[in-house]
Amino acid sequence: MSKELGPVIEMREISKSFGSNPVLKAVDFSVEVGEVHALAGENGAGKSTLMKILQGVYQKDSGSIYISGSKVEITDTFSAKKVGIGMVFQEFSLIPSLTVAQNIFLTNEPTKYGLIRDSKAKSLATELFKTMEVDLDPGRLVESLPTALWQLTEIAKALAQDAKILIMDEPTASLAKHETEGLFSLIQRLKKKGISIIYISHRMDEIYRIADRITVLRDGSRVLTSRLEDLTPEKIVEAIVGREASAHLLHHDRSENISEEIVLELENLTCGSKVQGVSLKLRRGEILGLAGLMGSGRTELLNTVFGVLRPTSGTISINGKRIRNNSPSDAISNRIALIPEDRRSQGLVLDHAVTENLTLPLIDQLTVAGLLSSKKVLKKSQEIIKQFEIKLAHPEIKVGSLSGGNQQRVVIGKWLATDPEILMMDEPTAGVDIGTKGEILDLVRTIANSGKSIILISSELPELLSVSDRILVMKDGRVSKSLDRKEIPNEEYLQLAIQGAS
Amino acid sequence: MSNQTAFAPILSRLKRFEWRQNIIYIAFVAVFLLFAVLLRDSGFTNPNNLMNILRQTATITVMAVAMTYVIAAAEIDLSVGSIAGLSSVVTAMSISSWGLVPGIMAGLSVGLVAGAISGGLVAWLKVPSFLVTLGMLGLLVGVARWITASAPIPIADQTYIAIFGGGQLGPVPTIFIWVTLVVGIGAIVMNKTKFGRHVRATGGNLVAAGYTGVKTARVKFIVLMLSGGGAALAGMLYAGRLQSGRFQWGTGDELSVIAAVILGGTSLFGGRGQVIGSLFGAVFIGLINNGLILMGLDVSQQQVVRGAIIILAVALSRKK
Amino acid sequence: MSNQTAFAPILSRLKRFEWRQNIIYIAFVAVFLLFAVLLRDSGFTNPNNLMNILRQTATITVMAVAMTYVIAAAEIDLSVGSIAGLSSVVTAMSISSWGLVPGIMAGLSVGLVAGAISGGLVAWLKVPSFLVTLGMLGLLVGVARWITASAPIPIADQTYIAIFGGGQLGPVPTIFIWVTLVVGIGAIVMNKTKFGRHVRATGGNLVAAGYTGVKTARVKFIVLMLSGGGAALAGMLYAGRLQSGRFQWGTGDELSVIAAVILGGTSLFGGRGQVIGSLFGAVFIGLINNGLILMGLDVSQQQVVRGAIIILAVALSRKK
Amino acid sequence: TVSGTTEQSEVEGTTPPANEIDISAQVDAALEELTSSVLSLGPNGEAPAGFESTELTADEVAQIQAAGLTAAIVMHYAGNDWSSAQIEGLKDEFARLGIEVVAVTDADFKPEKQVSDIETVMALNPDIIISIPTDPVATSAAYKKAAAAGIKLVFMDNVPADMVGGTDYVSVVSADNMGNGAASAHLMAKALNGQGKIGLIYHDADFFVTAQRYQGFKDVLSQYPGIEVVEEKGIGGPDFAGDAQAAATALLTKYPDIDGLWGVWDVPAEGMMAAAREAGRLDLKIATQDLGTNVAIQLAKNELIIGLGAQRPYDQGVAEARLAAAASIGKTGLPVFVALGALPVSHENVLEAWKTVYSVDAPSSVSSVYVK
Ligand SMILES: Nc1ncnc2c1ncn2[C@@H]1O[C@H](COP(=O)(O)OP(=O)(O)OP(=O)(O)O)[C@@H](O)[C@H]1O
Ligand SMILES: Nc1ncnc2c1ncn2[C@@H]1O[C@H](COP(=O)(O)OP(=O)(O)OP(=O)(O)O)[C@@H](O)[C@H]1O
Ligand SMILES: [Mg+2]
Ligand SMILES: [Mg+2]
Repeated sequence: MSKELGPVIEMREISKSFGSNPVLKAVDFSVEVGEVHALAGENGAGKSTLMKILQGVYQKDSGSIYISGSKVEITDTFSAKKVGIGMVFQEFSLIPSLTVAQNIFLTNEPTKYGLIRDSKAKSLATELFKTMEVDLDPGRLVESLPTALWQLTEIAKALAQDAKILIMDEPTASLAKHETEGLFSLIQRLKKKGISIIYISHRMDEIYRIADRITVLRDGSRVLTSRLEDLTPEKIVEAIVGREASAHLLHHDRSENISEEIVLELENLTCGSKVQGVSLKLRRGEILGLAGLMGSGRTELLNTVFGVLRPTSGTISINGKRIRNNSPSDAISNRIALIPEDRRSQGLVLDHAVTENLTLPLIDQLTVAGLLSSKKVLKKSQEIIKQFEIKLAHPEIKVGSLSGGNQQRVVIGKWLATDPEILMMDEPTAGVDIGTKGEILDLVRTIANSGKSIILISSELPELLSVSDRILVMKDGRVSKSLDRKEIPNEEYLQLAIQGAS
Repeated sequence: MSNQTAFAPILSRLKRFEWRQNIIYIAFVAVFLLFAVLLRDSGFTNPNNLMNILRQTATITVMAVAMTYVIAAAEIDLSVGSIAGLSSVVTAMSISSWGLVPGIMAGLSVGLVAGAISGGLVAWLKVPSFLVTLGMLGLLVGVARWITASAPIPIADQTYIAIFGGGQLGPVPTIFIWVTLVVGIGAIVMNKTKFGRHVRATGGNLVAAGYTGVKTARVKFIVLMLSGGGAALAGMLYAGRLQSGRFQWGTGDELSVIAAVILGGTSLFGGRGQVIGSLFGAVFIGLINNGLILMGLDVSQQQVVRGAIIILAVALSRKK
Repeated sequence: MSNQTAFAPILSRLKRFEWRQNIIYIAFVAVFLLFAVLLRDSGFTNPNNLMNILRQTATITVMAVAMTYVIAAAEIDLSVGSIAGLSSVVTAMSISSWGLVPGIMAGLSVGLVAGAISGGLVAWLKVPSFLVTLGMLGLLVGVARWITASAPIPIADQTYIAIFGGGQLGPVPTIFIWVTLVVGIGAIVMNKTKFGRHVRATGGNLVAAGYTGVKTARVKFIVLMLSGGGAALAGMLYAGRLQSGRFQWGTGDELSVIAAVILGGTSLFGGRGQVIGSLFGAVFIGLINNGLILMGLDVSQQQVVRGAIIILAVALSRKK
Repeated sequence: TVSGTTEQSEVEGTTPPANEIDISAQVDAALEELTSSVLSLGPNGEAPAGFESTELTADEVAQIQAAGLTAAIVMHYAGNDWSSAQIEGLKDEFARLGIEVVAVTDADFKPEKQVSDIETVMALNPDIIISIPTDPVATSAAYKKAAAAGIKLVFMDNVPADMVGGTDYVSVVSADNMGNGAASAHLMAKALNGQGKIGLIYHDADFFVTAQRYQGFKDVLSQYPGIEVVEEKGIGGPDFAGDAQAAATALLTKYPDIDGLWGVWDVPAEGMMAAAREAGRLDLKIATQDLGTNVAIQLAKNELIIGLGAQRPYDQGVAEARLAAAASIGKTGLPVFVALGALPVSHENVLEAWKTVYSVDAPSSVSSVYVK
């Protein structure tokens, strides 16, 4: 029985539409035992939807699903669990008011005489994190964690289910190198145990590292399934975007566009224990990269500049003038913008229409006689939607029903439309597909070339290296290194600098 | 082709019409027609009677419009009823001591100040509005009783009574002018101004709104202050109608007001605000009361049927 | 080194002690001490008086424990007061017709059935609990009035009165046994069982809980049914204490019950549930009422001070 | 006490039809009768004693003052003129007698709150509790406990179940509620000349005082066959003014030719007045109970309110204070049921009636609008 031949999962001709919007069109998809199967495609191609059908969150309109050869009806998450499917959700399935351990074992709680043993759950969680090579206190409330740790908790939660099929929907979108490596070695071990893994990612290098086969979706249709060794990266990208992609990850020297004028200067900026005496100068036209390990204080630094956090000491000056940013609205009036780290909690009102989200910081420009003009709102929104190629059924649709990557584009679009002088971006390309990522990076360069200044946080070093003119490495809340782009020979060099070895 | 583009927005709008949020209009029409048929001999559709329904729900409507903002910002205000009572009392006392205009100013100030205190605590000390305004509810009733020794304060000023009570401006009862003004301004500000947008953003996602430059604390402060102001105006309308100020005017209105707002399609969890819906919610409740009384039902029967209608209306609004 | 490990959990616990959520204990102690000093000659600390406070708040406590679950699941139940009233009436009528045990069963069933109806509508039709239970509130009061013609139904059964009213089990008043049972089971289920965990997960993030396989609809159904059951028990305690059933028993309790729960540290937005906190919240309100009467304040002054204390207690719980 | 009726008909300037004279005379005679007798009987059928039976001698007063007594007032509801006047009378008389009032409570019409209030004030060990039970059955056990603790109990209007006057409690002091209902019925009949259609708005609750008035009103009305009651509507509160307004509006809508309305006390009557004004029916004749400020103003203006039967809450409070004090010093032979006669109030006597009810002159808001 256990030596079943053939695919462990087979999805045949799966179709699904939301209202009148067809999202999946007769998609075939199958996974072998012990295989890591990558699922790729543009934002909104239907990857998450296909997987949610497998997990019982959505119901397919037509098609059939076979598990180990026998046909199953997956009507809810329960029946999915019963047939051994577990999932790492892209938009997280965590309860903020519960602890990490409580979340990991939700619906799976270890009990004795009917009572939950939280201490057992905690020690199990600690072990789990050890195998993931993550140092995280499972007694912490999830709501107090930064995005990256949410993601790790989400992964741990899926692992704890003892599933024989594990779906991972962009598990590394918010993770840096170190955590990603931990996850990969774990995946290798799971594979050896005969567990099948479906791996969704926009990062080509990751897919090459771990996947055996790849399936590419475009506009709800399957366009490619193949073993990876039979494909070149260019072929995959072409399948994903439908054309040849440009080489956006190459670094261009753009020093002629950088003036000597200092737009932003921080002197000894301190905020609690997370930011300690940071001084930096940002020149007009410059793109400044911030690198560092998780928890090194990069997010806090930007948040302090933006007025979300109050500095405990130190100064912020813009164009040589000292300013006080008591709140983001002060920062915005100083023409600063911040694309925050967590799009769902910090970037969007998920329940509101895309138009409303896009125009929230722009209201002043969209009034006629003091009143908002729906026409102008719609026009402006359509402009932004077009520029950032946000894929949606209708501009009035709720932003929460967009695909993950498209939500991120809304956040980016909303902030770039404010035409800021200083643009700060915290992991702006998390979850954005490979085609658009390039376009966003090109846009960042264009914006800088037009005399704006940019600070960029990214845990994807190739991305950081490709656009930055200078990179600051942060460690424990301090700037441990300031590197000119030209001084950095390759990615490994930067990685070592981040780890503090060089 | 041109035809298609012309129809497309209407069609897509219809498709996106949210039954759940707009159930109030359907329920309203259904109940109205039902009563019109059942009560055709009892004068239900008599213009006078319809006018009376509007008139009697005016105070709830005014409070509901302001409450729509509070709830859209994901807060709540339980003190509206007692602000109305206190304001009626203060207006009445001030008119008899200092005259019409100071009286109106005093009444309105009471509401704004009470609202500002709650608002300040909620906005800057970040304490739950449910508890703050519940405390305020008791406190203000106590104050109103204290300064009046629980007695009514009569209002003799005929101008006041004309403006806030039963007067007319030409053929139009002044009370309709108040309601029209409040609902009109309320709806425009909610849908067409920056402030309205900021209120909904604050209620929809406090953190994201803050990151987008919305001064969320200030928004919360202002909506609670406005709610106090709206309640004060309602109190003054009570005083005009009943020609006196009394601490009891408005007692218990908080639940009716919140019910009107939620029936109108505003979510208790914030982010949405339907001012026109709140108007219909308030009038809907008045309609039911009026119809059931005209039917000659007992108090207990009225309660049963009213409860059942609300449950039914809400149940029909379910997501299909 | 071993020292450090021994202290670490306590320290980290202290560090994670959330003032905001635990303000009720501090407020409780502060107010208690204040009254104990101010009223040392008025018998406040007299064991009899303290016993009375607990006794008087027993019904609110019972409802608050059940309500903690409802609010933790991000729903609300406004019908508890009227369920209590109806249950008191049904119990009284059934006891006189069919005897003790059927009477108790009938009273409890009323609450469970009413709660199940609200729960069913909220869970499966996904309609807002605020409106459903508000409709229920009116409907049930109406039913209770109707079947009794608004008159009280006396209870003569001494066993019933001993169990639910003023009786003692050895030296312990039975009412304390009820409270201890309800609070004890309530706290254990909330913190130590799957059901409690699932309730908090449902309230903390409905979608996420659903993705994880929590049967959120069933959870909502059960909490509302339990709340109905709790309210029915409270109604039976009222009936025991007042030796009769009447539709008014419990009227208006919903706000006090919700206030007790929120004072106790449960957030109105769900995801958290502090059963012990709710107990203290309920007793805290009783404590204030008792102390202010003993101080000899006028009724209006009592209201003012009570409101001010609640606001103050809440304001002190602000995030630093 | 009701004078000037003939004057009024002359002012109206028409020759009165034959039956009007009959009615006026009949009403005046009936009202005369009412003020001098009490219709209500005590809770156990006791014959009523009058206010004068509560007088204390100078000796007794001195004895009371020397005793250092304390008293608590446990109200069912304290938010209306009636309660305020009653508490006022109690406090004034207790002050005169050197008795300290240690607590005043308001149960907001909730029996369970009242039971708690009784338990709470017992912690203060008062010698006296003056109270009005919200519910005779539900509060009985608590009052019995107080009685068992030796506290002297005097009740207003109503007594708890299974308690015996003279042993369990000292006495109950009541207004003549039946009589007051009767008075308003007579006044209504007079205003309508014995002919017309009226609607009644009653308190839909099992509440002794309001039920008695309603009974008194209906009993008397049956003496006037020309008056037809078209519909009776109950109100449940707590927003009595609003409920009454809605009910009155419905009556005015349904019966456009209605001539008069009766309201169970002054607060509902205020809502009925608002309904009448909104319907443009300033000719409507409203009769009610209790002399509140707003209805007094209307009586003074001779508009809408045509008459009411008033209680004398201040005197009632004084009587209760005296009875309790007397019992505390061991005086025996106290009357177990004291009732104060009905007080019919109409336009003609509203200013004197105010003085009678509240023992102060009518406020200027009432006296200044008086139309001769
Ligand atoms: N609940 C929903 N209601 C309406 N439309 C939806 C819903 N969920 C997804 N969609 C739509 O379905 C399409 C596919 O979305 P899906 O999340 O599957 O994309 P994806 O391939 O996972 O993209 P990404 O890489 O950005 O995560 C999108 O156009 C999205 O707007
Ligand atoms: N490994 C960890 N274990 C526990 N808490 C952590 C850990 N890493 C970070 N944190 C907590 O996360 C919060 C901020 O970290 P965050 O990751 O946002 O900083 P950062 O430097 O911006 O990191 P990133 O580079 O991922 O953006 C702090 O409260 C910190 O205590
Ligand atoms: Mg996706
Ligand atoms: Mg970060």
